[in-house]
Amino acid sequence: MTVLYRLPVFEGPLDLLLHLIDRAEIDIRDIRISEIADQYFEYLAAMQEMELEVTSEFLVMAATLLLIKSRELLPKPPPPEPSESEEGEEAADPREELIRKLIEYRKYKAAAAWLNERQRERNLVFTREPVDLTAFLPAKPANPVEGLGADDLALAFRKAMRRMADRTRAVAIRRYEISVKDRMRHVVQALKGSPDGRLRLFAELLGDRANRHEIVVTLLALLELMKRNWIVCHQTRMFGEIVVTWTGSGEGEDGLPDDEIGA
Amino acid sequence: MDYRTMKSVLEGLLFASGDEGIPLKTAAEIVGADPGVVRDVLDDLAREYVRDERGIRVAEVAGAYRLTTAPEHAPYFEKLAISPARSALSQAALETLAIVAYRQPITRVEIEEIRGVNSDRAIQSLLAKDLIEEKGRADTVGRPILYGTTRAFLDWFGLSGLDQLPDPGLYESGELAERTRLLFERSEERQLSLEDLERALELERE
Amino acid sequence: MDYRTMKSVLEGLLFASGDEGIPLKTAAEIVGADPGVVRDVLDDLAREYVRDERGIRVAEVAGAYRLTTAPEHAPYFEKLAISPARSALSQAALETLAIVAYRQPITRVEIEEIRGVNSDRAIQSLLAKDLIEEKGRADTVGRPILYGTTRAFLDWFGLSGLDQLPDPGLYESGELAERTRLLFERSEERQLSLEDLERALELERE
Repeated sequence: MTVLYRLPVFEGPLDLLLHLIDRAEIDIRDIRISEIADQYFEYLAAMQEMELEVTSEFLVMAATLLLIKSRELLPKPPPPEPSESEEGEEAADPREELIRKLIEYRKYKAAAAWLNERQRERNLVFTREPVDLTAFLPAKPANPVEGLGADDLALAFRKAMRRMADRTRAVAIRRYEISVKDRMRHVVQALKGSPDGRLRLFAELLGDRANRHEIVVTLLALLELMKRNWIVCHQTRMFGEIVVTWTGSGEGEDGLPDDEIGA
Repeated sequence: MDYRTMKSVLEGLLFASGDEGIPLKTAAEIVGADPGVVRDVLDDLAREYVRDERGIRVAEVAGAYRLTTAPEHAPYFEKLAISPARSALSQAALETLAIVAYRQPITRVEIEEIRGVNSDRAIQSLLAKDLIEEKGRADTVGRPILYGTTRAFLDWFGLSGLDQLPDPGLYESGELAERTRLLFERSEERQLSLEDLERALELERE
Repeated sequence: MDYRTMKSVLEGLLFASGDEGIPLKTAAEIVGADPGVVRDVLDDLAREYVRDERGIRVAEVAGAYRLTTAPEHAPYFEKLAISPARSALSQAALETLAIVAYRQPITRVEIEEIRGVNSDRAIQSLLAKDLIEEKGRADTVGRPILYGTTRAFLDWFGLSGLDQLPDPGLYESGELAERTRLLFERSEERQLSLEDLERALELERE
């Protein structure tokens, strides 16, 4: 088998198995399940080497293939006497189960490809907001929230928040302009120069126009400083203002890390 | 680009640029033509709409071109405005109303930060329906308007007060990001001043 | 109302409804005509847009008619950056969404059984994008949450309704089943029976 320089990312063990079977298409007559199993194991080994995630699902599949492979190595038992227990035996055949799963999975993989094509087409067209028709409304409108209850508000709010949380995560990864090290230095300076004597509110350290990622960097800086015991933070109640106090240590030191603190 | 293609592209641009419209200069840049030529094409399109008795019109307002409805069809838009599907809140309006209800008083910019999209239209429609109202101005740069829900909002939803709004269940869903954000938001509000803190500490000592 | 006026009014109604679209029934009520007739007029309008190489199109999405730009003009709109570009869904999300679309209502465990892999993250991301939603709970042990697709799902893929999804039987090309079976049969053939083995051993002894 050829060495894999670039491993495609598979959506689970079924995806990988399908790929191997599809690839074997040309020489179907010469391929044995044991060879497919061997290739599967090679993939797993390569994935581990490249430190890709090998989840437990991949290992379960490996065990199933191993079971099938080991059966092949053993001599076939004499054909069983036709009996009523046939059904139970069939259910226990790992191959039948695997075939069924592969076929089912392939079906939805094809459906996903179809959806992907629709998505691409849909992204080619643009719409516009509805025209403002408030000018056409009668003076006294009927119940503007007909059919809606307070629970719909809660649901709509939750949805909006979830979407925002999702967006926020994506943004936090992309942008990284202020270094944690610089912010640590800035925090220490701000505490030293504090007229309140080594005390600062977290919000003060942020300033008025801090954006989310500045807030995150500041928080990381505080955590690092806390770890070094240069500062102490406390809150008087849940969600209350965070009070940052300089402990006095680290004075004169410039022992700030030279390399960026990972985030 | 031939004349016919340009007319077609311009029609689409006018359509997609919505109520804001598209400045002549921008349109000219996009189709890569002289503004004078683009103006001629748009004038041609406007005449064509009228001549063919189409349902849309080209309008030029403050140097920007946009599409509008035909004035003679006003009676139908009145019906559309009060049709059950329309008079009900749009998804955008409902979401905006929910955000105002739970986060009031709140500025337009803050609403848009949560929704991730321009929310001007939704806010206007909620104001027109008397579900939200201005509640003064924020103490920040530009002094933006703060919005809150109205008395009518409580009446329509059958609530005796805002404290009766159901728990949106943010904590249940384990949204750590949201909780963290809430934390930051509270601290930005600077609920506690240093004096508050000192007072609190003194009280504790007593 | 004559045919020409109706077409003109309907065009205006489509335009005014924007991305929310107008359901056939609402449009029919407003122009006071039979829904079947209105559908014919709308189809006629749609054909006319294409024939005359206009810059707008009629689309039926999520059970409502609306106007969109022409797909072939997409490059011009990219320059304008009118609509916030929607990030394409990941392979994991698409697979999960396909399963939910065809099998709704469906639980997380059932989805994972089909995909053979943990799908929690894909589900969370689809919920966050409002492409799927909770549709109650299954009547089984633990009462797990049932998921189904939303109206936004139809909009995302430009589908008029769930019935537009292709018959899943189409994907079930007997070919894969055949190929997989063949594969397993081959391996079975290579498996020696006990008699084969004995015969082989005897031959060796000779």
